Amino acid sequence: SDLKVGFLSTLSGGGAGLGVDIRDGFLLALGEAGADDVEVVVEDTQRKPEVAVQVADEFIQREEVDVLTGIVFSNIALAVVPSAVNQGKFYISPNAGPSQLAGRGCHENYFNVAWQNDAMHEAAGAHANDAGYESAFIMAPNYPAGQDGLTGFKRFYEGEVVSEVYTRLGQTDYAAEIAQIRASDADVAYFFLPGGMGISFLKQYADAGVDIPLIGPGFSFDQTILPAVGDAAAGVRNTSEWSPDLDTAANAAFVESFRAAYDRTPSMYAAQGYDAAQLLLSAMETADVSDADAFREALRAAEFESVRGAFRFAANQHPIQDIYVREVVERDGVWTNVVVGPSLQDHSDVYGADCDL
Amino acid sequence: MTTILFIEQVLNGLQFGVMLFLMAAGLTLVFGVMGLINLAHGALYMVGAFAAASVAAATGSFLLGLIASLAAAAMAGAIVEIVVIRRLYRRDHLDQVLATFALILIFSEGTRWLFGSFPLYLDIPEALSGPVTLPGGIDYPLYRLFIIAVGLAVAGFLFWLIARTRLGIRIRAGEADREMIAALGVDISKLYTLVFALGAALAGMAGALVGAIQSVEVGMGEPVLILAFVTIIIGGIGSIKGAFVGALLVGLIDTLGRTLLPIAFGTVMEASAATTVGSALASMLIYILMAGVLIARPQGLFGAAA
Amino acid sequence: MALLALEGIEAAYGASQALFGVDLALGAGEVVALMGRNGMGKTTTIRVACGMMPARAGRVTFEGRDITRWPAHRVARLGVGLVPEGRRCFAPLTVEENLLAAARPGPWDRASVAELFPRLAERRDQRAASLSGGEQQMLAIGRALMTNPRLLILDEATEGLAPVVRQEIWRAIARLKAETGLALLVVDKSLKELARVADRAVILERGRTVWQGGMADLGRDVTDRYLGV
Amino acid sequence: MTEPVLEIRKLSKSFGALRASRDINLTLLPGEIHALIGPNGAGKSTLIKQIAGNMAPDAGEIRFLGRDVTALDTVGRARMGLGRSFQISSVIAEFTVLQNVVLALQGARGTSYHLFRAVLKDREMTATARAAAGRVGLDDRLAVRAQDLSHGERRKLEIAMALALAPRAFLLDEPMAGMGAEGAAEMTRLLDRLRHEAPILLVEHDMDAVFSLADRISVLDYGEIIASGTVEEIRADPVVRRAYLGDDAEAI
Amino acid sequence: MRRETIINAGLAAGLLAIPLWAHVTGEIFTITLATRVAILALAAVGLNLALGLGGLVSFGHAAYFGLGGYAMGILAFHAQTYDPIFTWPFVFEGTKQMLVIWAVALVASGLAAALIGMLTLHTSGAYFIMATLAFGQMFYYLFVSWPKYGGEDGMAIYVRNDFPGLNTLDPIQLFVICYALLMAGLFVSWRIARSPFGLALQAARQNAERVETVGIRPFRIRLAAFVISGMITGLAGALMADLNRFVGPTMFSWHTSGEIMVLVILGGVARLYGPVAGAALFVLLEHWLGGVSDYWLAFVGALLLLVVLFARGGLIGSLAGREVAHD
Ligand SMILES: Nc1ncnc2c1ncn2[C@@H]1O[C@H](COP(=O)(O)OP(=O)(O)OP(=O)(O)O)[C@@H](O)[C@H]1O
Ligand SMILES: Nc1ncnc2c1ncn2[C@@H]1O[C@H](COP(=O)(O)OP(=O)(O)OP(=O)(O)O)[C@@H](O)[C@H]1O
Ligand SMILES: [Mg+2]
Ligand SMILES: [Mg+2]
Repeated sequence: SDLKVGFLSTLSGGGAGLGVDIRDGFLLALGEAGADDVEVVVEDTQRKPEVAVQVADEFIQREEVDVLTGIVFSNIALAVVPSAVNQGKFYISPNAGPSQLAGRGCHENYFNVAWQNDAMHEAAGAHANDAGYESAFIMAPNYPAGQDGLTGFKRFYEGEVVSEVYTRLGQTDYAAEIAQIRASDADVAYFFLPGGMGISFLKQYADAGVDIPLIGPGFSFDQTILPAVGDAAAGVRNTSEWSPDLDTAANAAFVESFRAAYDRTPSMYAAQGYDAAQLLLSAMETADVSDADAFREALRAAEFESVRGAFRFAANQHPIQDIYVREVVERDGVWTNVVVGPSLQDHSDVYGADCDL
Repeated sequence: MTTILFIEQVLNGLQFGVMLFLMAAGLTLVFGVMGLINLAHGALYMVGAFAAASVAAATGSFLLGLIASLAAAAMAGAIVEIVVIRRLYRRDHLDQVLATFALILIFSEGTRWLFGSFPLYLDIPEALSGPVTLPGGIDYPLYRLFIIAVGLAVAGFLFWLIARTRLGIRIRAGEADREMIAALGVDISKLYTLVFALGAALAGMAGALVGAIQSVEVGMGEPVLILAFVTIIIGGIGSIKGAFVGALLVGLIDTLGRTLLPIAFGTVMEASAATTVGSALASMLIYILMAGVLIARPQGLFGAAA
Repeated sequence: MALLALEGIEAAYGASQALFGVDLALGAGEVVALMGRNGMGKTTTIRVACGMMPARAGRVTFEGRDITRWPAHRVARLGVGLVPEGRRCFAPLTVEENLLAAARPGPWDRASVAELFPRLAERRDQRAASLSGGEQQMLAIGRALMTNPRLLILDEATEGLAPVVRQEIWRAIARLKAETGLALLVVDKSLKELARVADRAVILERGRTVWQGGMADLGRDVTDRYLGV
Repeated sequence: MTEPVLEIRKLSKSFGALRASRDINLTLLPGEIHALIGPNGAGKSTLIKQIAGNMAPDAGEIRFLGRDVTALDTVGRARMGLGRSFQISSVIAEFTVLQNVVLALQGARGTSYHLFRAVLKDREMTATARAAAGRVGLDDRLAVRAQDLSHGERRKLEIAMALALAPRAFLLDEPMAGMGAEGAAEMTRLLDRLRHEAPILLVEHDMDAVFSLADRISVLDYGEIIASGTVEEIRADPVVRRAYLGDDAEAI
Repeated sequence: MRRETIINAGLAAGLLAIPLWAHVTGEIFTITLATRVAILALAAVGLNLALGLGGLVSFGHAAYFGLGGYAMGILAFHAQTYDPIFTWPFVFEGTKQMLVIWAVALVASGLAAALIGMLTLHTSGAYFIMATLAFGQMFYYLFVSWPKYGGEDGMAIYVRNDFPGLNTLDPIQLFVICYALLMAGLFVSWRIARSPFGLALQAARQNAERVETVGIRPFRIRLAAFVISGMITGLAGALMADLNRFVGPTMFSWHTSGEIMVLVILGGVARLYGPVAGAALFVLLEHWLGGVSDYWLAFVGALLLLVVLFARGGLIGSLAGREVAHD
């Protein structure tokens, strides 16, 4: 085969759903392209950075892969990526874009096809302005991505932040925070609570009968989560670079074939995995990986039709793309998102300024 | 912070405490009565939640889901007891810890294999959803009041069972000396299976009840487990009363710490830093409480001295 | 037919064998003294009889029924009450709870035990762990009586009791034997008192029955040889 | 008059309403065996526990070797040379007889924080331990684990461990319990010799042993010393006979 | 020679020979795996001291493992950024010297063990297990929410630390360092097991009251053992951080504690080489099963269950016989 890919992701335990979706999207694209010149080795990182480092070592030292991809979480990416790209391997990020790797720590072999972490938060801030919310209550877990998230929101939000609350990572009960939201009398509550935390919060928020509207980044309203939240999320606005109903030809085909292959609606993660594979395939058409410089140029060109429409790389090899506002609706008995409109167009991150590529 | 908000937060703290107790009740029972440290309690909690979610989804009835959670968890508990735990009573805590640690892995991955990697949907029944207005003008979710009621009932039931019934006495006697209670004509194996299944059923029920306002997903039981341990350490070993008071204390301190500490820090430092530092400290508050209890009363607030 | 009979019992703790052939028979209403020096297998014999330990060879019967492989709780339910060596009271339970844990219907209840040991009644709500040694011994006896046994096995049941109490217990045993036809298997170091109540004696030496016969036949030569008195 | 090795002054201890020790005064003189008898629950073990340091008295003073040790803990008193046996056998179950005795020895010598010396290779230490085990007749059971010993043998091991401490006074709580006739006789001979090494405060319900050994007897009832005197005086005391001895007054 | 001695020698030799052979044939990843085995084994050697000899079932050894790791991470981070860790009462600079890092790791984990030990060693049984677990979790939350050192993200240390005279970037040389430390750890625990201290520790496990009456303070003995145990595990944490060139708060998570414990059990509790056998088995399993199925952790669980239920002496026990030697 011409190209060997090491796919490492969280495939067991908590958070496995995201990794599984990325993998399924990725393999779907390869399958559709009939790419038998690409060999993929898949391994589980159990959501543990130490294990991921180990797996990466194995991919590089034993499997001698050319490209690594698959990681879901920022902290794992931070553990794996720097040393992998320093050893001359390519890394394509199908999810997670920590600021460190977009700014000073950017690298010529690191490509992000998803987003820089702040993108959705920034878009949410912009959306809050557009919607005319003059005061906001903002909340996130107390960890770096949470802190970055709120910073991102505040970067674009022009109204008043009445209260900024940090919850515990993995917290399950939000009664105290909900009481604070109710008492804050803000125009809007912005929250970033990925995974199960978001599910718990949304259910409890709906049950508490608070009438302050919510907005959030797409993570908390993803297809992996919505079925479990149900009508508690109905009508909530959220921001994402992709949506299943996004009106592009490539997307319609992708959603259909994903449904056919896996019998479920794809998530944002699946779409990103799909795009990561497409990026690789597009580069292979013009260059061989044995010529690293040429291959890098081919990647940079990003000559593929992204499921999210227009897509290109900024100088720091992170996306320049549109971020949309979506709304949660029930469609054909499935809770999902529909695009309401764009929030930010041709958006790229602020960290690129520190990157000297 | 207004007085009314403060009162509401105290209420939230108590509510969280009762919920903690509900989640820990089965653990406390099995631990206090059988001296068995069951790390897989969280897994049984998860089993209950998944059973409830899938049955509720299939039948549309929360009640049927709740019953299913009891049944599924009790059955899982009984099987686990007969196949695994039974062989471990004579062994030290170490073996129990490991075997139940192994069970966590098996249950988690087994559930993921059966139900997939995505969270399931489980919602509050119609009749219990939405807020009610309490005296003083506090809007409070009815379902949470319901959970408080169930928690209190469970606490009362357990206390009665263990302290007042012949069954409870015999189980405790068996804990002290299994061989001797058998020599007095009590079939302790059967009793233990029963207790373990009961503990599991309580875990399952808690999983279903709490699952309706939380995320029903693989691994949902783990945070519960650690909190329950802290609760038991504070309250005292083998004491239902201790576990109950411990749970209330943990709930109260955690909730109030979470809301008050950032405010307190805000008076001395810049707002954004205050929230991060305050929240970080708040997340350790219950451990600090635990350390304090260990220093002052190593056997816990209500534990009998060794 | 014997109430309890052991035939050719062998038993071992792991790799080390403790019993090599114990025979013992005890009729209804009979009092048998099980004797032997320290470590000769008395306690082990009792454990096998009660189903607390498996026999490696041999047979245990109760009223003719083979109970060799029965678990302890089933043997107990046949009416075998045990006062074990070393008391083994349920330490965290109160005196009252200790008694209740064992209770089965019959003439012995909390009131009659309290009558036998007034001391226990005084300490009713105290945890067994903090009882004095003698009080624990009384509790162990009371607890066995609460199961209303037909056969009561006493393994060093008077150890650590004050002389007056010991004498009281022996008198009670004599009375029980006479009035209720309770059968007893007794291990005790006081030959003098055993001689007063026991009908027959069985002597163990290195895990074997080496002598059995009527108490009256237990001569100086036998006791010198096997008991070192 | 010789200095007492152990002296107890006005010792009191209550458990709630129960007064387990009331104003107890007691001495132990060099070379003597002082027996402490009394009904079950009279407070004998409670007194021993207070002397050994397992339990703090409510009031009163304990002097050992001329020093006030009331504030000292068990370990401190053991180091000063107070050897104790338990009413219910308490040994290290998984250790062999030899290891048990060696443990006692190293406790007495304070060598327990030596991290890098092979303990059972220390000739002198094992020899001393063997000798102690030999004195209670456990020489041929040295390699047997304590949990595999019979009840009586375990009692002997208790004594051997107390012996190894080379104590300045012994506190023995029912050493004869469970010993069997032969064992009790043996133990009696042993204690008779031991008294020359260090005086013994002996709690025992075996009246044969007490009467043959004791130089002095104190009788405890309801936490109070109700009588104290020689064997003959005590045997003749009608109160003691009624409350405690019964027929055993006639023993021996 | 006893059978166990032969097995031990085989394990020690095998763990050395395989990576050397891999070095010759250029199988670098095998060396990495062996290094991982050596480090995990060292962590387990630490726990085995408390657990096997002292019966102190610590479910919080991740705390020391993590502290060791962060000692490395923080020192190296400050060396990379050239800003001192603190300047008062004296200037303390970061460093990339392994020897210094190890010393700091030993001191930090030793202090933490002393503190946690003082709080928890008054308790026993299940209480102790839960208390240590909870304290371990406390460190986890502390480091997750402490932004300076990366919070949940942890810290990547791009360049491996230095050891005088060796090139630590060469896998085989790093392996040799870890192997040597493992052997040192084993030597220490071997001597301790046979020492008066070891005897007192084992006695305190079984009957603390008895130990007191012979004039030994069980609490102090346990505390000393707990501290030594924590230090060894802490050292392993520093090595692990260097192998991974990364530290993160998951090193503190209770799963890590559980895993270290699993290593000890798989190999055989209180067996000198139990941790080595356990670590080797665990790494192999993780490596093989990880590729077999998404649900491979269930198989690990099942295996662990079987060992606990039926092979009580662990791997060494099954090979060498049940009895732990009492020589
Ligand atoms: N738990 C045990 N494990 C191993 N061996 C044991 C155990 N208990 C007793 N033994 C051994 O079995 C033999 C018989 O012991 P047993 O306790 O039956 O004697 P005994 O006649 O009751 O003695 P004693 O009068 O001292 O109570 C002894 O040699 C003893 O060492
Ligand atoms: N911790 C405690 N709490 C309450 N009561 C206690 C406690 N310890 C002992 N007692 C009571 O104190 C009394 C004295 O007990 P102690 O053990 O000293 O008696 P003793 O004289 O040794 O009796 P025996 O000869 O039966 O061993 C007993 O009635 C006992 O129940
Ligand atoms: Mg016996
Ligand atoms: Mg006593």
